[in-house]
This record gives sequence, C-alpha cells and structure tokens, in this order.
Amino acid sequence: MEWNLTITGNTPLNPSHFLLELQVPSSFPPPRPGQFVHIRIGEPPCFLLRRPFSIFSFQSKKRRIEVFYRIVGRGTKALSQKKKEEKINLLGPLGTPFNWDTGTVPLLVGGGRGIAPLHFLYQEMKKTGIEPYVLFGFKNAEDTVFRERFSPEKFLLSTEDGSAGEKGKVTDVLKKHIPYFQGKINKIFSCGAKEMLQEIHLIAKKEKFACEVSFEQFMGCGIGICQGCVVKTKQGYKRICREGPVFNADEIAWE
Amino acid sequence: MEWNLTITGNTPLNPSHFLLELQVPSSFPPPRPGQFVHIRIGEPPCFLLRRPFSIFSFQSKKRRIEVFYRIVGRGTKALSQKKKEEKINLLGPLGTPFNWDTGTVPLLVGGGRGIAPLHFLYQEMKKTGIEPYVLFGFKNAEDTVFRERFSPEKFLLSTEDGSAGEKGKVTDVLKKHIPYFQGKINKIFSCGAKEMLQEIHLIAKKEKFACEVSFEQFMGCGIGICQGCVVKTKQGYKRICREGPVFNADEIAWE
Amino acid sequence: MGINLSVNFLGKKLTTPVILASGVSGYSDELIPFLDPNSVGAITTKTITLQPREGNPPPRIIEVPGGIINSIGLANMGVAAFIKEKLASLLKLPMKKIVSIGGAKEEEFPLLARMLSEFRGIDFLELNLSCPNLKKQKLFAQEPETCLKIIKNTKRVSPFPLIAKLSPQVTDIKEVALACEEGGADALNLINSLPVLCYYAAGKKLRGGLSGPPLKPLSLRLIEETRKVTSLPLIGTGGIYAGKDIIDYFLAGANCVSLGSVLLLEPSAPARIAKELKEILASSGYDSLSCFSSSTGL
Amino acid sequence: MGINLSVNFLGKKLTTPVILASGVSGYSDELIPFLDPNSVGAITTKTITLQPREGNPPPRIIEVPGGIINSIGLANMGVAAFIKEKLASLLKLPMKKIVSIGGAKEEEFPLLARMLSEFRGIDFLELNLSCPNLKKQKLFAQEPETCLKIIKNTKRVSPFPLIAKLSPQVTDIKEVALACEEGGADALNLINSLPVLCYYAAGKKLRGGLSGPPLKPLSLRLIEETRKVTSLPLIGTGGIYAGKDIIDYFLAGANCVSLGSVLLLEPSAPARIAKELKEILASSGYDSLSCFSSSTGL
Ligand SMILES: Cc1cc2nc3c(=O)[nH]c(=O)nc-3n(C[C@H](O)[C@H](O)[C@H](O)COP(=O)(O)OP(=O)(O)OC[C@H]3O[C@@H](n4cnc5c(N)ncnc54)[C@H](O)[C@@H]3O)c2cc1C
Ligand SMILES: Cc1cc2nc3c(=O)[nH]c(=O)nc-3n(C[C@H](O)[C@H](O)[C@H](O)COP(=O)(O)OP(=O)(O)OC[C@H]3O[C@@H](n4cnc5c(N)ncnc54)[C@H](O)[C@@H]3O)c2cc1C
Ligand SMILES: Cc1cc2nc3c(=O)[nH]c(=O)nc-3n(C[C@H](O)[C@H](O)[C@H](O)COP(=O)(O)O)c2cc1C
Ligand SMILES: Cc1cc2nc3c(=O)[nH]c(=O)nc-3n(C[C@H](O)[C@H](O)[C@H](O)COP(=O)(O)O)c2cc1C
Ligand code: FES
Ligand code: FES
Repeated sequence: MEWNLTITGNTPLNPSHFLLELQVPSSFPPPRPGQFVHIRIGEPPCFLLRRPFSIFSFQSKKRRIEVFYRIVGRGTKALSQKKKEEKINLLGPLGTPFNWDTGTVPLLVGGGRGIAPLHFLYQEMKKTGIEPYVLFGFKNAEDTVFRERFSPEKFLLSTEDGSAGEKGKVTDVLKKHIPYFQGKINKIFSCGAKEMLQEIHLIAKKEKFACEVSFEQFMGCGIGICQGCVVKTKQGYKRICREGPVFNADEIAWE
Repeated sequence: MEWNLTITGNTPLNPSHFLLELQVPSSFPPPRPGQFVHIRIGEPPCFLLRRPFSIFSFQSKKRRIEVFYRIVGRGTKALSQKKKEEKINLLGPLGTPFNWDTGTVPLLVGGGRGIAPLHFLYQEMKKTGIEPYVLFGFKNAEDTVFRERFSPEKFLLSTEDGSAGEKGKVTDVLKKHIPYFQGKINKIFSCGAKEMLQEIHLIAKKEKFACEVSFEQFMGCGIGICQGCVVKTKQGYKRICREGPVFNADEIAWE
Repeated sequence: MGINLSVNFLGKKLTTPVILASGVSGYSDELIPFLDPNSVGAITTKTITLQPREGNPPPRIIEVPGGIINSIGLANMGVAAFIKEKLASLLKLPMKKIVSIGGAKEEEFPLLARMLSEFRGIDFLELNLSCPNLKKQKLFAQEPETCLKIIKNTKRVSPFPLIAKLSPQVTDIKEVALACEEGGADALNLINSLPVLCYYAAGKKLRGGLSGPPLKPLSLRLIEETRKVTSLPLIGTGGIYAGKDIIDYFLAGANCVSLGSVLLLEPSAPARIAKELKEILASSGYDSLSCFSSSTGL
Repeated sequence: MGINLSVNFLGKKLTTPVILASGVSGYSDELIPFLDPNSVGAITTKTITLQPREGNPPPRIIEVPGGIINSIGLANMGVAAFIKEKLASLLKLPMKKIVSIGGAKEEEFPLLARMLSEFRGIDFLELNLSCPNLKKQKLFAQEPETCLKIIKNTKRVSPFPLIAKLSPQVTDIKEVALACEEGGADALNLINSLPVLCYYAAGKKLRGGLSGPPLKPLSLRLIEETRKVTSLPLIGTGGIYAGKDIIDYFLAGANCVSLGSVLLLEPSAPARIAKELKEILASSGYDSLSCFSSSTGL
C-alpha cells in the first residue's frame, strides 16, 4: 500500500490548480472512485504529515493515476513545485468508494476542487454504461477546468460571480433545476465543503433521492490508526480515511 | 549586505564536494580572502539558520564568487541539490580577512575543505606579485581537488591514507619539511580543524613565523549580534563572524 | 550483520529497543500490515479508558511549522469492548504488549488494571497520566502526590509491571519521577505530547498536544534530569525519526525508546529505523547495544 | 496603505506591535543597518548583568530539526560598560527602548534598575527571570515567590515600567503570572526559550534554550491561559516568522509581540513582517489593530 511513484506530469491548469500525473506499477490495486491517496510531500522537519488527495482519474492501460489539486498552503505549494521524473511516495488507494449499480441514475454535484472524485466517478460510470448528470460550481470562470470532458447536454455549470455558467452558489442552482431533475435521477453524489454537502442532503431528502457525500478532514495516518479524521455520524464519530471518505448522507449527524 | 544571487553553477567535484558559483551585482563589495558569506538554505521550518561558507574565489570581471563546500549534514545536502538559474539569498561579504604586505613570504597550510579561503588568498596574493608556498592535506586521493591550480614547484600535497602525495597528517608533513621552509617563509596562513590550527601555531611559534588562522564555529546571525560564534582569545571570547574568522594565532587562548 | 539490537526491559527481552507509542498504533490491527515484526520490541495500545470515549470534535490533527498538534481526546472503545474485540488478536503478536490505560478519575486506574489482570499475555501496563486533550485543569502528571497515589493503588491490583507516562509541562520533572518511583512505578515513559494551542483557520482554535521533531531536545533534557535521580528504566519518547535519534536517547540515559508521530508519516518506519541503528552500531564497531550500559545504568 | 499598526503599550505608543526580543538585537548597533526603523515598535537589549559575563564555551548555537538551540550564557559587557559604551547611541534610536536586565542573584535586579534609573530615555525595563543557560538549579521564573520578591524590590527603585519575562518550563503559568502581578509587574513577556538538550557530534552535549517555530503553539497556549487570570499587557514571544503569526498572538490575548530567532535568519525581517501585517488588515477591511481590542482587553 506504500508506493514510490514517478511523476509523469504536474501541470498548472491556472495559477492555483494543478494536475498531477503518476505512473503506477501493475501491482497497484485498481482504485475505485471516491478513494484517495495519501501523499508524502517532503522530509521531516519540513513536512511531518502526508496530505490526502482524491483520485481524479485512473487510466488502467497506461497505468497512470491523476490528482487534481488546489494550492491552499505549504504542502500543496511544495507539491506544485515538484518536477516530472521526480519520485513521490504515497499510500493508497485508501478509503471506501462511492456505490452505484445498474439501476442508479446519478447526478454528480461538486464544488471547487471537490470535483476531483466526481470526475473519476463519471469516467467509471460511463464505462458501465451510465451517463450521469453533472452540476459543478466554481468561484469564477478561471476555475472552471475540465468542462469539455462532460457531455454538454447533461452538464450544468455555475460560478459564484456569474463569470461562467449560471450565477450563484451550486446549491441554489441545484434548487432552481430540481423540477428538471425530478423523475430523472435517483441518486446524488457530491463532494465539497461540509455546509454544501449538508444543503445537498436536505434537497436530496426532500426529493427522495439517495445521496452519497465525500468528506474532507485534516488527516494524520490516513490508514485508520490515529482517529484523527472523524466525521460525526448517527452511530458516533467515524473515520473519514477508513469508513469514508464516502458516506451515505443519511448516516451523517449534521450539525 | 543581503543579496539575492543567481546560481551560475553548482558542480560536484566528487560525491561529497561541490563548487557553487554565483553571479554578483556590481554593487557587491569586492570580498577579501578570509571573508565568508552566510547562505540561506531554505525557508522555515525546514531551515532556521543560515550556513557560513568561505569565499573560494572572486572573479571581479565576470562578477562571480565561488564557494567550495563539503556535504556534512542537512544544510549542505540541500545546498548541493540547488540548480543553475535558481536564486540564493546570502549575507556578505562578512568577517575580517587575512593580512599580508609586500614583505610577506607566505606558506598556506590547509586541511580538507579548509583549503577554501586559502585558495582565494593564493589568487589574491599572486595578483600582488607574491607566490605562496602551499601545503594541503586531505583524507585520500579522491578529495585532492584543485591541485592543478597551484604552481607544482611550490605545492605540497599529503593524504592521510597515502593515496596521493605524501602520507600522513598535514601537520606531520609540515614538520618533516620545516628544514626546507626555514629561512624561506615568514608567515603561515592556515584554515582547518582547531586541533590542526593549534599544532600549526606551535610549529610557527617555534620557527618564529608569523601565523594567521581562520576558524570555523557554529553560527547564528553571522553579523555580530547574537554572540553565537566565539573563540577564546587571550582577551576573552571574540566573535568569529566579526573579529574573525581570521585571527593572529598568538591571540588565541588554545586549550 | 550479526548485530543484536535486543534490550532487556523489566526482565523481559525486547527484540529491539523500539516501542510503538500509544495512540499511533491503534489497537495494533490496522498497523500490522505495515510492520516488520522483528523491528519492533513492543507495541503500546491506544490509551484505553473505563467507558468508551467518543473523543474530541474534528479537526483533531494538524501539521504546524515544525510539529504536529493532535487533539484526539482519547477516543477509544472502552475497556470492555477492547477486551472483547481486540485483546485476543493483540496477544497473538510476536512483540511485547503494553496496554495503555487512562483514568478520568484517579480511582479508575486500579479498576482498569484489575479488569485487565487476568490476561497474562499482556507484558506491561502503561499509565497515561499526561494526556493533554482532556478537559481537566491539571494533568495527573503535574501533581506528584496524585501520581504517587494512582500508582500505589494500581500497583496493588496489577500483576503487570507499571510504566508511568509523564508530561513535559512541569516545573520539575525530578519531583514527579521520584513520586512515581515512590508509588511503585517500575519504569517511566518520557514524554507525552506538550499542551499547545494553534489557530488553523480564521480564528478557529485547536488546543492539543504538540509532537514531532521539537519534542526530542525537550525529552532528552528531561530524561537527563530524571536519570540523575532515579535508576528506574526510562522509555524515551519524542521526535524520533531515525536510528541516530535513538543513540541520542541512549546517551541521555534512556533504556529504550518509543516512536510516535513518525508512524503517521511512515507506518513502516520501524524497519528502517532498526536498520539504521544496526548500521550505526556496525560502523562504530559494536555488535550490540550494551555499549550504552554505562549511560543507562544497566 | 492608510493602515495604522501602532499600539499603545503601557501608556506609550509603539509604531508597530513588533518588538525586537532580547538577545537577537545585540546592543542594537550591529542590527541597525538592516532595520527599517518604522517597522519596529521597540527594541530590547541583550540581557545586561551587574558584572560582565564571558558566556558559555562554544558551540553556542545550533539548528536542530524544527528549532534552534542556543547556549549563549548571557554573554554581555556588564551594566557599567553598557552605560558607558552603548546606552547613549541606543537612546538616540527612534523606536522605544527596553533594557533587559538579569541578576545572578535576586538582589542584583534592584541594583541594576537603580544604576539605570537616571537614564530616562529608557522606556521599559525587562526582567529576564527565565534564562535557560545559567548553572542555577531552578529559574527565577519557576518560583512564583521569588518572582514576586524580585519584582517588588525592583519596582521600588525603578522609574521605568517593569516587564517580567517568563519561562515556558512551569507546571502552571497562571501562578507565576499572578505572582508577578502581585509583585507589581506592569507587563509580562511570554516566553523565553525552552530548556533542552541535544548532541551535536559523537556524544557531544549542548544544553540550551530551544527557540523557533515550535515555540509558537506553546507560547500561544501559555498566553491564552495567562490572559484568563490577568489583564496585564502581554508581549507574545516565540516562533514568529510572518505577519500572520502575529494575528494568532493577538487572538490568543497578546497586546504586542517580539521577534527572536527570525532575526538570526533574516535581520531585515521586521519590515517584511510589518508589511504582511498591513496586508492582512487591509484584506480583512481593517485600518488598525484595534479590531483585536476585544481579545486583548485594550
Ligand atoms: C479524503 C480527502 C480528499 C481530498 N482530495 C483533494 C483533492 O482531490 N484536491 C485537493 O486540492 N485537495 C483535496 N483534499 C484537501 C487537501 O488534503 C488539502 O488541501 C491539503 O492537505 C492542504 O495541505 P497544505 O499543506 O497545502 O495546507 P495547510 O493549510 O498549510 O496545511 C496544514 C495542515 O492542515 C491540513 N489541511 C488543511 N486543509 C485541509 C483540508 N481541506 N483537508 C485535509 N487536510 C487539510 C494539512 O493536511 C496539514 O496537516 C482532500 C482532503 C481529503 C481529506
Ligand atoms: C567562517 C566559516 C567558513 C566556512 N567555510 C566553509 C567552506 O568554505 N566550505 C565548507 O564546506 N564548509 C565551510 N564551513 C563549515 C560549514 O558552515 C558547515 O559545514 C555547515 O554549516 C554545515 O551545515 P549542515 O546543515 O550541512 O550540517 P549540520 O551538521 O546538519 O548542521 C547543523 C547545525 O550545525 C552547524 N554546523 C555544523 N558543522 C558546522 C561547522 N563546521 N561550522 C559551522 N557550523 C556548523 C550548522 O550551521 C547548523 O546550524 C565554514 C564555517 C565557518 C564558520
Ligand atoms: C495522534 C496521536 C495520538 C496520541 N494518543 C496518545 C494516547 O492515547 N496515549 C498516550 O499516552 N499518548 C498518546 N500520544 C502521544 C504519543 O504516544 C507520544 O508520547 C508523543 O506523540 C511524542 O512522541 P512523538 O514526538 O514521537 O510523536 C498520541 C500522539 C499522537 C500524535
Ligand atoms: C541567540 C539567542 C540569544 C538570546 N538571548 C536572550 C537574552 O539575553 N535574554 C532574554 O531574555 N532572552 C534571550 N533569548 C530568548 C529570546 O528573546 C526569545 O524569548 C526566544 O528566542 C523565543 O523567541 P523566538 O522563537 O522568536 O526565537 C535569546 C534567544 C536566542 C535565539
Ligand atoms: S487519519 Fe488516522 S484514522 Fe484517519
Ligand atoms: S554568529 Fe551571531 S555573533 Fe557571530
């Protein structure tokens, strides 16, 4: 589960968002959408904890995984400075993936960098013949990366400042389009800030859609040992790195 | 006195010794042999103190300074990984240089990386028409870098394992050759481990040679503020970064 | 390499001086896939309490410059569930087993010891007197008298040797160490994480324990001081990331060491560290750790 | 930017909340070429003692992973030479001046204060009760009663407001803070470096004080605790490397801050840090530090 991988690409998409591409060996377990990798950024005392990132895509033939990340602090900054050919150490794939079956008619709702696991989910669903509806929300037009990867007729875009797609918070845009989705979809998959996930769960409950959400939380070990990464569920705290990051939204004890 | 310089070269001479070359602006004060630069290796929390290095050479026309360093720990390791074109921040030139005049007939005695300031001293003395005798001691043949830069007829080499030059400690080799130097030289300039400097001072005293020695010590500020870098002299502790690194050996309160 | 890393600790042989610290090995099961069992002398469980504890609300762990702050809050399943669900498989492990216990009140330590007393596969009990993540005003380890009492009462009912785990946040560690010795502690573990505070986002506070590299010089100093007043075996804990760190702990007077934060970064660290330790001994011409017997008084 | 960084400290106006800490500004002369005077609210001298002190044998300062250890040993020219050679040029500086004094014995503090009392250009005296590099068994700052006495006796003869500089190595900072307040301290400075030990080469020991990044979360916690029991102005010291660190200190309850180790790495840091502070205020829509008055009780 611990790997030293070669960086095959680390490309800026805009000043704050990067796409990291890594070569994985054939022994690397095929990851499932929703799973994450726990990346070692550097050596102590510079970096003391790994940083968790969702898997953004897996190309099984080329044996590549991709990570889509945003620079928010010291660790992601250092990650963005790594060069092709350098090695990177990670643990993974980790965590519990999203769930769907042939009866699922999905809507994927993502905010900001929260689109990462949903992108992978989209790719894998399409492989099983399911074409999800997608609604992604960003701050502004500059952040709206990867829109060309989704079928335009099932893709909705929103930005907070209205510089691309519809103007507004992604949850408001979702509410507006609920009449359109009613009767079409039966499950929402979502990833983003906790407040957003909670609102989406409320909508899903009202509409009787099933709903799975993927959480972020500060992590220590990433492998279930330290109890560092919990979310409150109706059965008490659960570990995001192990029982999550994907949870059935009904399980969550929202505040 | 604080500079952001461009690295124009950082070349391994063997696995543990490197030559760093930096472009300096025309406002950079022409350094004198014995002076040093205080290099910022990286950002907190990775690196919290600068690292001091003697100036190995100064090319006034090309406006380049060179630093010759050995990897001994975390800081020098990180320094060795810096690439051409990267920027490096340093304070300098710092400290008090070697002293000589037209009447000086010098012997330069250096051990290991202690040859750095002596190399610069050699170059500058030659510019003033003085051709110093040189005796350099190393661990083994692999470490004997730069020998071709010194006039062979005035250059003596020793290694501890005898794999190049004469076998033995540099101080023993010096003792052996004292009859040769008697009546020829009148001042010894030396840099290396403290024990070596002390032995050299004893020899110089016996032979009535003047003697200047350059010390190393762990440093904080490098600019005289913290009292971190002292050596015991007959007038009490003095700061190596300010009153030194070069001292008249007679001043030192050797243990 | 014919180098023997084993050490004697309270009459038992540890394959290496490397103990896995409490709180970074879970109940052992999740860490096992990453471990080379030969590199580990003993494993310490997460601190177990009488009642199950939910732990603190998230976030619970964060990296700050130079250190890690955790505020787990002793989240654990409680002693009953631990005995039922985890103990059997723990006891099957080849290394020595240390069960860490923590009482919300003084009286709970002997109760816990008694509940565990029939499981003779346990090698040692560690009394966590120093968790920085509880709501109490003072830590037990900040009150020598309380330490003495807790240890004395636990000793009475414990068939296992007792290790007292101490806090760095004290005016005089020697007083605490001597009180523990007087109470009947068989060994001391220095140190638990240091109580600190950080802001992790606009005005959001996290109170917790600092661990990682800066704990090493602090722990070394406390061990040196403690070694002057007691000949009890000492476990050195704090900021160990490499084999050479362990040498420093031995020089300061520790008899073995435990690994904390490094396991979060590198769950397979014990094997690397044991290897480094062997290389250091080999390059110094030693074939065992007995070269340190003078400093440790063994 | 029309942003005003000035703060009121004991009735005087500091241009910025940034004080240069004792021991990293020398007697000010050597640092001055690197300083933008507008970025500095006050400068603290190296701790001055009654007799000149040679200081400890080298090495005296070393970087360890995540921190800096220094063992200067209060090397200084003594109060007489300080008054004769350094004070006049110090008093010409535009920022406020804090003279740090340290006694080998309790009685020396009032003596020092008396010797300095005629130089009214001095703004504050700081009593270094917490130097980790002396041979004493205990620091003054580890004994509340001693702190009280020293401050009381110094207060009697000092025309200057007194700042008491405290140590992190105490069981309960509140006790110490309250004793200082009772003794008549006008302000507290938290914290001095933390007593530690390292080995810098095969078996070679350095005992000294840890400073740098890890001191920040420790100091923040001690300031938060202290703030709960006193309304004295607090200087927050430890691990400040950037403007945002200062915000954290204000949130915890500090009224101004001091820069230590950062000056060793970057003698021109105050200007950068003041600029960062302004940018943070500007981006939050504030034009002065008064937004923190609630947390600091100003
Ligand atoms: C399961 C999971 C999947 C994630 N997937 C992605 C992704 O695909 N792309 C992406 O850009 N980001 C993702 N994140 C968030 C990412 O882990 C953080 O942005 C990153 O850890 C920040 O590190 P830093 O050093 O730059 O930030 P700093 O703020 O400097 O970090 C300080 C500390 O806080 C922690 N931290 C800060 N913010 C977060 C956060 N939001 N989540 C977890 N830890 C945090 C860091 O790990 C570190 O310990 C994911 C997080 C989780 C838990
Ligand atoms: C005036 C002066 C001139 C020097 N010139 C040269 C030179 O030309 N070439 C060269 O290779 N080296 C030179 N040195 C030594 C060089 O500074 C050290 O090798 C370097 O600081 C080691 O850093 P590190 O992080 O790799 O070692 P580490 O051992 O990891 O460093 C830990 C700490 O110890 C300090 N330290 C360790 N060894 C020394 C040392 N010998 N001197 C000073 N500080 C030390 C470091 O600065 C740091 O604070 C000089 C030292 C001085 C004082
Ligand atoms: C995430 C985490 C959880 C911890 N939980 C416990 C615990 O339950 N009981 C305990 O005695 N110590 C606990 N500790 C403290 C460690 O056992 C150790 O004493 C401390 O981290 C210092 O060592 P280090 O610097 O190697 O991490 C915990 C530490 C961490 C980082
Ligand atoms: C080299 C050095 C010398 C110091 N000398 C003194 C001193 O003389 N008096 C004093 O009160 N504090 C002294 N200190 C402590 C600092 O003033 C400060 O309290 C401590 O370093 C913590 O702050 P920092 O983390 O910003 O360095 C010294 C610190 C260093 C690094
Ligand atoms: S990060 Fe350690 S349990 Fe999840
Ligand atoms: S290194 Fe600070 S005085 Fe020399």
